[in-house]
Amino acid sequence: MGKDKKNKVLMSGNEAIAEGALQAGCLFYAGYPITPQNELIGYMSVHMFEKNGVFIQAESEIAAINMVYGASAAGVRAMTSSSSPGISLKQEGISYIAGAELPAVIVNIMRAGPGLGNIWPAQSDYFQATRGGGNGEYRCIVLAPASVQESFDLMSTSFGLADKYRIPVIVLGDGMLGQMMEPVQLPVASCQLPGKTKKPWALTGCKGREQNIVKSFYMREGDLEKFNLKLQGKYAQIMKNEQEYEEVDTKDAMIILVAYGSMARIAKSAVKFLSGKGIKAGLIRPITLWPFPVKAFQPRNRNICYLAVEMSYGQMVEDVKLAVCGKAKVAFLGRSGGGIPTEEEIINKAKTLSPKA
Amino acid sequence: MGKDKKNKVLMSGNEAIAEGALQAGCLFYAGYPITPQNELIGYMSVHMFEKNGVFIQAESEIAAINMVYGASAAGVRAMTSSSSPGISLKQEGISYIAGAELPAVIVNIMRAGPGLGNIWPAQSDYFQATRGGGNGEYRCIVLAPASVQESFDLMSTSFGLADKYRIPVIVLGDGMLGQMMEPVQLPVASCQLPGKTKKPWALTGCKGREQNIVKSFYMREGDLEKFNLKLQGKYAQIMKNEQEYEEVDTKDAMIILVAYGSMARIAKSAVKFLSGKGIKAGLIRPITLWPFPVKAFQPRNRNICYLAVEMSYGQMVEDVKLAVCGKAKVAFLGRSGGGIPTEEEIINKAKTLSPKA
Amino acid sequence: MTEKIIIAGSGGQGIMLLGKVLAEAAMFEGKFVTWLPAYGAEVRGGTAHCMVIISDEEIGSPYIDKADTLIIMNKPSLNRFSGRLKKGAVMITNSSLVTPEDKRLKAIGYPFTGLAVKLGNVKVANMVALGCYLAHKKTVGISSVLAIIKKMAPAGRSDLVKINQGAVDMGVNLSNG
Amino acid sequence: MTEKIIIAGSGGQGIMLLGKVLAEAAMFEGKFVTWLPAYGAEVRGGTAHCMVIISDEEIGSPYIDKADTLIIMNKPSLNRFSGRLKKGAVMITNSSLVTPEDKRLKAIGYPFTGLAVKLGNVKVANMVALGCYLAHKKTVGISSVLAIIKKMAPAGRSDLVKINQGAVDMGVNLSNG
Amino acid sequence: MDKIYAHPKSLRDLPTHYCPGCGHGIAHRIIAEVVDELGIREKIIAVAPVGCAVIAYDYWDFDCSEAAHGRALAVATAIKRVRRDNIVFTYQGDGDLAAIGTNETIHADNRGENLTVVFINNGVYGMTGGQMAPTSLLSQKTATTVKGRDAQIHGFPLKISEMLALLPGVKYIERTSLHSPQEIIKTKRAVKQAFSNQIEGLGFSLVEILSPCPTYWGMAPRAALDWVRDVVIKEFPLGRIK
Amino acid sequence: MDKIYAHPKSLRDLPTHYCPGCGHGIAHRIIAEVVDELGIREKIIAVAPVGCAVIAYDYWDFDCSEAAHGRALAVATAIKRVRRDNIVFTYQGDGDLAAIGTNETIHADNRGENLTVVFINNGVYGMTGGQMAPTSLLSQKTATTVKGRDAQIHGFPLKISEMLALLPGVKYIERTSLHSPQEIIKTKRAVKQAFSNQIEGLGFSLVEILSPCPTYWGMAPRAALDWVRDVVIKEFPLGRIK
Amino acid sequence: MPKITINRDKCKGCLLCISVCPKKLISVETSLNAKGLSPVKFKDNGECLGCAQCAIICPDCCIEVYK
Amino acid sequence: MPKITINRDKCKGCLLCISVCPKKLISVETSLNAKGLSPVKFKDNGECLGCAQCAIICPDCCIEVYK
Ligand SMILES: Cc1ncc(C[n+]2csc(CCOP(=O)(O)OP(=O)(O)O)c2C)c(N)n1
Ligand SMILES: Cc1ncc(C[n+]2csc(CCOP(=O)(O)OP(=O)(O)O)c2C)c(N)n1
Ligand code: SF4
Ligand code: SF4
Ligand code: SF4
Ligand code: SF4
Ligand code: SF4
Ligand code: SF4
Ligand SMILES: [Mg+2]
Ligand SMILES: [Mg+2]
Repeated sequence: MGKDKKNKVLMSGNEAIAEGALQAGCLFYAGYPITPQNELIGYMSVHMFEKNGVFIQAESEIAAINMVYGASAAGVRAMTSSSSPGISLKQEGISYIAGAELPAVIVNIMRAGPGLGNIWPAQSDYFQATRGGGNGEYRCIVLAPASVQESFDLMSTSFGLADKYRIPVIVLGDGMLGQMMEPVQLPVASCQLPGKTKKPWALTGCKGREQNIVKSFYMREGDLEKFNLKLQGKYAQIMKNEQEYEEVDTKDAMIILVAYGSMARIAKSAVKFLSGKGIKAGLIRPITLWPFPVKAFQPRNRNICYLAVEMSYGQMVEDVKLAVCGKAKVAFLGRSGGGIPTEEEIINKAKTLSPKA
Repeated sequence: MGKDKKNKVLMSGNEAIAEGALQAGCLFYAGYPITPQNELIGYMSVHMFEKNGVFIQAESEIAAINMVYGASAAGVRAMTSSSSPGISLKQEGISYIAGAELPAVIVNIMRAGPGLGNIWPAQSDYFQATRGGGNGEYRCIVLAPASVQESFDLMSTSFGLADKYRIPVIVLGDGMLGQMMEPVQLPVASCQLPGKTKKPWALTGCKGREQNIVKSFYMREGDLEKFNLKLQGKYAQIMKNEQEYEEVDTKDAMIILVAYGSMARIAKSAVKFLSGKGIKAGLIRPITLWPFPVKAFQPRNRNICYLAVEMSYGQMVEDVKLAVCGKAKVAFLGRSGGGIPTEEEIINKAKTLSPKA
Repeated sequence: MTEKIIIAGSGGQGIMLLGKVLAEAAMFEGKFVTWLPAYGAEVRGGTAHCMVIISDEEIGSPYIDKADTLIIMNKPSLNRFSGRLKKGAVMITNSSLVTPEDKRLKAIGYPFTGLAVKLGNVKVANMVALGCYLAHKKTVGISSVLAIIKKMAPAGRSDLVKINQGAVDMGVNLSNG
Repeated sequence: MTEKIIIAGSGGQGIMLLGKVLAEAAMFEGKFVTWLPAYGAEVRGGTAHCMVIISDEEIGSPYIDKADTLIIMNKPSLNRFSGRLKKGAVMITNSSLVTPEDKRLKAIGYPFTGLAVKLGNVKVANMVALGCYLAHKKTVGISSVLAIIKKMAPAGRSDLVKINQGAVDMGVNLSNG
Repeated sequence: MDKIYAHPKSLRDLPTHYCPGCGHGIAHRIIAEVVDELGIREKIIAVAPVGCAVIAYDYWDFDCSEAAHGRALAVATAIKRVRRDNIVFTYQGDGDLAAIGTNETIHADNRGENLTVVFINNGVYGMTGGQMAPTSLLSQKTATTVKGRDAQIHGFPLKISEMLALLPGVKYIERTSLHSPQEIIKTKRAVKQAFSNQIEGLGFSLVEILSPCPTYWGMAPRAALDWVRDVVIKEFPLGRIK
Repeated sequence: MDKIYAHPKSLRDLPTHYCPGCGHGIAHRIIAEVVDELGIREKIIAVAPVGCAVIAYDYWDFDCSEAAHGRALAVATAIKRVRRDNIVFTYQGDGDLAAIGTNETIHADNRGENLTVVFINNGVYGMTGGQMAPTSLLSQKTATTVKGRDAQIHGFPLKISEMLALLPGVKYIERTSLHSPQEIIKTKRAVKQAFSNQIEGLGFSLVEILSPCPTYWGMAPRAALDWVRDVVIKEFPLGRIK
Repeated sequence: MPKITINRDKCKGCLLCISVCPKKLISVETSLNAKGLSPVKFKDNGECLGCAQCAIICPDCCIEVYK
Repeated sequence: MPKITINRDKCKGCLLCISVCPKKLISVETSLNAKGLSPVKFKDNGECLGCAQCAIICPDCCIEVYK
């Protein structure tokens, strides 16, 4: 951040996501209001027209995600946003987008559940985002910004990845991130603008070429399995190439916190505090939740302990366990339903875990 | 099965589920047609009226799950059924049912995806069923029958568990199980009939008591977290008490197949074949997918190998890995998109894994 | 003993019923049995098939990769399923509509459709074929099949019972006679 | 330096704006800053609050459990937030509408609303409070705040700029004078 | 001295979370009065929406269910079908009933479910901060139509009651308003009719109530009521629709 | 010798998967002919439904998108909004358009999207085995109404076209039938009108086509057409609705 | 003589009652209530008609009417 | 003289063409086509009107008409 005052704007996470999308060349947005992401749809409703893009307040989240399907099929960068209950409703649509291999960006500013729950921040839709809450064998790339600046920056990454792999990308934030304001440096340095990726598959009318079909249905025996294998190949590629994470002081750490999004901010404060107390603590902050950054968990000292910290009762921790695979201790601290593990709680838990030495 | 011819009826899995539900005292069904579970809704449309129950062909899967919410809120045993894309649409509704602590049974006769995919059998909605495809921190009990008889039998189990814990129960079958016919012994021996569980929380009109409210919304700070902790307590209870599985020849086995539902039938054939060839093979067949039967994976010989076999590219295998936690080898064989691992493929894979001895 | 049969033909030929009668008879005899239909959009355009497995032991997959017997009632079915026959296994064909050209296939052909027309109802071709099958593979007893036909018929339709039972008998006698 | 401020009052009092002006000024000075509003149905019924953190270092949670300063503009806000103050920390109160009874609380009270009315616009009570706050905690410079007020005003509304800046000045001078 | 206007029994004596001058409070009271007058408090089951009225169950003192946003009529259909002797109604906003819930609304009506619906048309999404509702007026400024609703882009104000009236399953539809005591009395009469119809088993009845949202109309409460009287009813004429 | 009735260019010369006598085949051909005649094959983008016509894209030789069951009009809305120069239409069954998709249908219409809809009303869910559709006739026997549709339980045949006609965003709605060559010619005229409207930017146009499903009506193809002529059009009268 | 009572602490000061009282008997209080809002008060000068217009329009059910 | 051609292998034998031909020039074939169905055939006896009724109603687009 530093002292560079130029081009900095105080923005909320929701606004930064919207602005980031617009600067990344998003030309279609459809959404339905829901707290805590209303500033996002609000921002889009004003600024999309300035870009000559299309903004639609849809009649429902389901209509919105299927509109995104349509706009993307027609070849433009398209997105929707919502919060947890609304994202649940989009699951079939997301599955179709994955099945039709369409690029699309879906923003989930998570709130606490289950059901209507409340509007407070939470990270309880991790499983849904990373393992597909919809039907069938598909994945979405899942990105988790931890600051307003990163919320802005990751939008161009999202659209870039979506186009590159023809895959739905989920940006997973939470109510705190969506609502809070921070300074943001605009515009993004290297913007993966559209046009880089050609879209010969898009529906544009068949002038001068064969018919294009966008679909997820495979009628003939064997075809769907073949297609599924193709998808799996793509996913393997993404797992290999696209893991992103931030590491803080992990080198000599005996206790490594693992946290993403808003939660990671608090975990980082805790790490600083612990280090100050002479406890060798570090942090792994997954930026891609799928592919999960298993790379970051390459074998370390067997005596170290990972402490997954979540605004949930333990979802990402499963990925940590799967990555560590019994080769180190994995502990967990979490709260949900609007509760957020505090810096103090993290510090206390970490203290009980760090090997006496 | 044996030689007892009495009361045996040749039924499809879909019909057996419907009949099982009716015999378990289900008095409300709402559904929307989708292959391969149409015989289920068809059966209900005919036979529910004979029981003076309510059958509604809903305008959509979403309406259906919310009708189930309503009927259950009013105190009757209620269910819906669908197949994968339709189940995706029900995710918000299931989350609400979990959040309102309502008993309900949801049948998913899985088909291959993603998107429209096709109507062939698959097991690719395991993650969705076991980890909640909907928003928030909730669980459903998930039961996976492997035969038509068991499809029938588990319906009374399902309604019993749903009432006992006030929780949604998912019965997870696949197109093969739903479509195939086998002999079924009627009626079920010990039927967990309704009426056993009192429902003082049900909406019946407030005559002679305080107002009842069925809801998942918690407005005041702290209340939702408290409620979430209560749910977690319930889930811990269920994990402790309700794990169900079948074990075949696991005692001395050096290779243990893990498979559920239709897949387990084929795996069982493979185990028989392998044993015949002198390879010490066994099978763990989870009947409850959540709670996953971790009990069945208590420490064994470190040299054994678990082989998870699925009609998917690897979903249940994560639960196997989490249960085994690095203490034994875990291998995987899977096909999806309509492809089903054959007995031969399983045998070949198992042979490559079984320790040479 | 495990017997895996694929039965295939066109929509109106009573393919599913043929399979169900066989399966019911097996159940009647206390055997393990599975019956698996083709389903869904596959059925459009008029082809139909089902798979029946009868065994003394618990049955694994109801799906048949390689069949012990094929019962083929029309030409498209031959093309689709002839590759599914185990080596040296038997194929029963409805020679009114189809005759395998590939001489390596061990086919037992009779004009089931023609014979059914003679019996006065083209729809019982399936039962003639069933009888023919039973004469070759004694998977279940003829008497069980006859009893099942009676059981499955709608009340008061003894005419249906009679013609169907007659068709089975005719099928049985084709190769016996 | 890290300063955590909770600002609370009723809907029409410009609570959010107070926080934003402060946050913008901090950003203008190159500081790290976060601003977190109360949101959603919480806002119904007329209470409003926001949380501002200003620091020389990266900021963890924007949520404030224990505040270095409270700015309390009405009575319900006092009840809700008085427990959130760090031991010995300062509370700035709008004595036109609220005066803490608990004598242990270290409260600096001035009648911001009353003073704003005197300035000719009840709505600038928030800026008077901001000035008062800045006089006590020099988290950001007064000049930065005045610049931000100018920047944030709609074009052509120099009247607004003037009265708001005047209100800040008045607030600054309350305790200075 | 007689109390001639008393707090209805079915309404708890609590402060509500609604903004000053919000029509929801009036509508809640009307329902409570009707429930008292018909003596059905112990039989009634309400289905509350997701919208500003989400916690209506905290104010009414009778059995209530929450429903997911837009699904109130699916929930109510099931409750009524399994409990024929209870009186079941939904209370829904315009977003709930006429946007996300359009499908459930139309098909419950078309099935002729013996239900009562109180439909609060305030032309805006109150709960989420004043976005456009299907019923927002042309050129109405909302959080998502800052330049005003434009038919070309956002479509027209949706007259769902008129559409529903076409369905043979529907018994009674009336549009009323809260803009004056006189209209409130008419509204109450209509609500009573809608409940009486259910008691008599006559089928689906709906009352659409034009209701002010002073907060997101950006008006003082009185001005909001005048706006209903002078402007809203031009687009949404009052009276019996079926 | 001139070919006076030829296979349209926009329709592939392939056997279809439809049952003998199914109306979908006729409707596909009509659309292909209109597309050819209007010379818009290279501009057109079709949105196919989930229903028996799910693979319509295999038959038409122009750009096509699948849409999830019921969501064709959401998909089409977006395509048209981002590609104003293309001609976009949906082809939907009665389950797709008037059951699960009711909400998308009504709101796309209400927004007055400049789209064309071909709505195949065959009174049944063909794809899934002949269950009741919203448009099934009273006392019609289906897989889920074995004793016939009963208004008390299953509701009434839904006249969604009449409902849609109320919406100001809708330009043109006509109901036609396939029961004779004459009616087929009228249907084609209507479909052409619906496309021409879009080309001229006039707004939402829908043609509801009464179409036979011999398989799930349990009738021979000819009998099914006679049934349309003698029975179905009594409930669903032909002609211009708007 | 008819009169009304106003539940001061529930009153949100929306002023709707004021706008409908034919006798202008209701006015804003200067002191705030527990909610921190300015409630309204009734002037019991014997002119009240007991017409209940005020009660009927009150969104917060603050007013009861006696006759 | 007008006439029609029938794509025998695409024909599904629905018989709709037969039902509309004013001259009764179309009839069922006894032999089956590739699909295993009984297609229809045209009697080219010079009576064909080229009215295309048969082609218009054919759901499988099997018929072309020449004049
Ligand atoms: C599935 C889902 N989508 C969106 C929301 C957010 N939401 C809550 S209420 C509401 C609309 C409120 O408008 P209306 O129904 O008109 O009620 P009002 O608040 O105006 O009374 C919305 C969009 C939600 N809770 N759930
Ligand atoms: C979400 C979802 N629900 C249900 C289905 C199953 N389904 C496929 S088509 C169809 C209805 C078909 O009826 P209709 O739209 O009338 O078309 P038709 O086949 O009659 O032409 C249904 C219910 C599905 N594919 N997806
Ligand atoms: S936002 Fe509008 S509808 Fe909601 S409580 Fe306030 S005034 Fe009422
Ligand atoms: S089932 Fe009906 S609609 Fe579907 S192809 Fe067959 S006849 Fe046509
Ligand atoms: S009852 Fe009538 S006259 Fe009396 S205060 Fe109320 S409105 Fe005024
Ligand atoms: S109408 Fe009610 S809430 Fe409004 S000012 Fe009058 S008494 Fe107070
Ligand atoms: S063109 Fe007319 S006359 Fe000739 S075969 Fe066809 S329907 Fe008959
Ligand atoms: S109408 Fe077409 S498909 Fe039907 S019988 Fe005639 S040629 Fe064959
Ligand atoms: Mg509203
Ligand atoms: Mg249909």
